[in-house]
Amino acid sequence: MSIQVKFFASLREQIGLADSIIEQASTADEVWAIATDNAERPDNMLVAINLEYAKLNSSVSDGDEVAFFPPVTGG
Amino acid sequence: MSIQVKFFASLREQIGLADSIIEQASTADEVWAIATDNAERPDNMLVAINLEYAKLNSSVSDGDEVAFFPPVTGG
Amino acid sequence: MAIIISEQIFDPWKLISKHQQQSQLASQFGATASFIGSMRDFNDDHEVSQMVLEHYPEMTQRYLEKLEADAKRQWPIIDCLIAHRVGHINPADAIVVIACWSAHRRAALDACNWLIEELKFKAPFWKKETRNDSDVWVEHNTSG
Amino acid sequence: MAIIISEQIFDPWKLISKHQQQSQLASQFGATASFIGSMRDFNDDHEVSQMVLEHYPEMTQRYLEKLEADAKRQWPIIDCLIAHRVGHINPADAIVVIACWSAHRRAALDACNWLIEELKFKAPFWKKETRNDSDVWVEHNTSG
Repeated sequence: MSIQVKFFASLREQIGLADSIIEQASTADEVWAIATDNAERPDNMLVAINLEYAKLNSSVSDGDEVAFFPPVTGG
Repeated sequence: MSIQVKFFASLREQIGLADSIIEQASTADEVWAIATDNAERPDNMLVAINLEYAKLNSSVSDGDEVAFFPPVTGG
Repeated sequence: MAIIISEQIFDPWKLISKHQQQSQLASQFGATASFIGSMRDFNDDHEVSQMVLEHYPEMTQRYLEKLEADAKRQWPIIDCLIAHRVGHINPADAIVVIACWSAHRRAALDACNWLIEELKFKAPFWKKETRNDSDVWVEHNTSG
Repeated sequence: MAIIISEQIFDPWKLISKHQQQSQLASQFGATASFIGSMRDFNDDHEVSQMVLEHYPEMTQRYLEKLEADAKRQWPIIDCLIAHRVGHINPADAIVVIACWSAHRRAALDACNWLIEELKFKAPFWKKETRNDSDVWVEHNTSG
């Protein structure tokens, strides 16, 4: 099993990591815990699985791309 | 006393008159009756006195410009 | 704040762009909302080959100035442009241009929306369409 | 229907105008509503000298395409353009452009309004402002 993990913007800077690959996880929350070595989860953090918004308890599968990022501020 | 009267668009064509000057009237309704020789008043007709929307029973004074026109269709 | 009433065809985007350059307010506004009404070649299931736009010149100018002033009282808009064609108009020509500039988006969007509704239902313009070979006064605007 | 994500500065009015010419839909649409968001040189009482816009490229493209498709399902729009800058941005630069074309005004105005709200609160872009000498992530968008 291989899951691609991405962090963006202020979260990327806080974690000190843009990309990571982890080998085992069943939910986005577990992906976070493993990839960040159990860093605290920001309250307003957003999660996307395979480019679609998801929840922390959404399940993940082999080959998924899981992204964590702060509230968006475009436009 | 002198009142300038104007008709626009379909109303101008129905009345067959663009401009007129009448000598005596106390309300816009009277201006209409005199200027059009008592033509029937269209239900949805609009009235302006001195470039501001007014009512048929609004009073008119010497030197006023009174305009009659159908519903507007700009934009 | 500007009002343009034009018998000549204009490019709506160039008109807005030019107004914005001349106003020299760039970097003060964060939002620009615009609406452009243009002539279609059909209306209410009729083909329309051309159109004449009549207006009440003195009242038009005054009414559009009043609309801009009213919009500025209701929303914190920094600048505003209203342009309207009169006279002979061909399909695809721009008929009306409204643009509003503000610091944040809500004011520009809401003012622009309000201005086009007010203009369509109150500003003294009248359209006469040429349908096939007959000229027909448009009786009322579409509700939206 | 088009999505443009650009690292280069663009002239928003030329962008809309060019898209409209290429679409060759003139005389079919009677209404064009647009919104342009541009960079101010102050925000929340801070002077801002420049900005970097980060995004999540694959998700951004997909999310903006979804927004256009959703708008087209909700309103009878004929065409739609969304353009967004990324990378280094200077005051007065256009950041986002939304334009919607429809037969009658309500669809274009409502779709444009909906698109900018959705984009601001959901599309994966993040602004980092340079205030004096420090770089600060913008924490949330203004509510309007």
